[in-house]
Amino acid sequence: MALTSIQVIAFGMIAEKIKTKELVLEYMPDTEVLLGYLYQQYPDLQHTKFSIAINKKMAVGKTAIPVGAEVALLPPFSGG
Amino acid sequence: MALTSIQVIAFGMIAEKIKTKELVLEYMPDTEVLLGYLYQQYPDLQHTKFSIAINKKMAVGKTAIPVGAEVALLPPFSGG
Amino acid sequence: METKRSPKNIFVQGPISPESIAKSIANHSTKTDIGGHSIFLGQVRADEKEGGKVTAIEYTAYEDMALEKAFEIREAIFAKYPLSCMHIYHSLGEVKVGEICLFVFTSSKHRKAAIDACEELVERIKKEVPVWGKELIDNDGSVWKENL
Amino acid sequence: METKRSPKNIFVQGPISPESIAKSIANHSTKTDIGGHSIFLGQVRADEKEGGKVTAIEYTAYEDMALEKAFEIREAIFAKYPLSCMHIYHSLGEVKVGEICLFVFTSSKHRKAAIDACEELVERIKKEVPVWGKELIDNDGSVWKENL
Repeated sequence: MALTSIQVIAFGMIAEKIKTKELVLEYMPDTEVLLGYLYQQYPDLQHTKFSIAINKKMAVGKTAIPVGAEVALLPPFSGG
Repeated sequence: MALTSIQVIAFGMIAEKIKTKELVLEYMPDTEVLLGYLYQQYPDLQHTKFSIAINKKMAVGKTAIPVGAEVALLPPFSGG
Repeated sequence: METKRSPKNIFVQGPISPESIAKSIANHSTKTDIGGHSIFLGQVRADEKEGGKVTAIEYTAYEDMALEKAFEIREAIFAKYPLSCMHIYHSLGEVKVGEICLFVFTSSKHRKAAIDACEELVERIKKEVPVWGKELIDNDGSVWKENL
Repeated sequence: METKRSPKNIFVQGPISPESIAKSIANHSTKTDIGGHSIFLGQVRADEKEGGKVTAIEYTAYEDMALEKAFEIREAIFAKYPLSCMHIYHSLGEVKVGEICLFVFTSSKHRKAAIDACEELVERIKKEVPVWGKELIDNDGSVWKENL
């Protein structure tokens, strides 16, 4: 994976909606730019509740995406 | 057991202190008279916490003892 | 003749085995409206006492009254919480250190009822059911337990 | 190099068996400072859904993050309550109706800490650990669960 790309993994209902568990995208500086791209590319996600984790930590609001970060799209949890 | 007698059963520490699990006493009309007798007969009980149950119900304060009742002397519970 | 639901036995001679707990859990797999189980287990501790260490607890009970009281508590908890199942087991006789002496088990559709009911059951059993534990000490002495 | 305690695995493939729960309980008999165990078990319900009935739940997780999160919760609960032991097991893959998918187990000297810690653990696991359950319906459909 090039340092100028960004790896996005998706789970549960989000993986179903975007029809893949993994995306490799051009680098994006923060979660707002990423969301803009996702909503454009997968309009269905606009009506779907999900969170973004960066390097396994929940990102709240606009959050910078470090180069080489692992970005995850997480629908509401339903363990237990 | 004659109708004019009263059966008293004792448990745990109380049975140990009065050195028996069962007493048959002359009929007594209420728990105050019974306590008076017990404190007289077994002075050790004056310094021991216990409750009285009449026909398997806890007796609170001065309580009448029905003829033929089962009277029990119960030290503090310690199940579990 | 009076007809009424009669008290279930709650007493087990000696310790409660982990296998009997597993069996009790497995028995609920056919109850497919259950979403959560809450279990409390009392275990005998090797407490330090004056003169030695606890090696076992010897349990006795006013059995008739204990079963009536357990039944009364059971009915009250069933009335208060939407439970599917409730089970209470208490040891009588000797239970050694590290062994289980109390097994309280509640089940419900959603977790909250099972969890709250289990906690309340444990508190009420300890407070209201006439059972006594005598701690046996390794110097051959003994101490009567008292619940806090 | 950073040294730190590393996350323990909490995941079990398929259902959690009553036998493994019994084994886990039995393993604590040597810990003679324990006076109370609190256990929560999640069981898969045969809920009615549009179009049919739930027959199983298929669990997936963001495993690396889930283990980190479970570890973080574990450390926080250990810091908050005087516990002797804490165990968390969660199923991955298919768990059929009536089977156990979550096993949370806390132990302490006195009952209160074990009971309170167990309840808090269950709440935090459901809310914070990235696990997803897909309810499989008997008409071959499916519904993503959402924790309340």
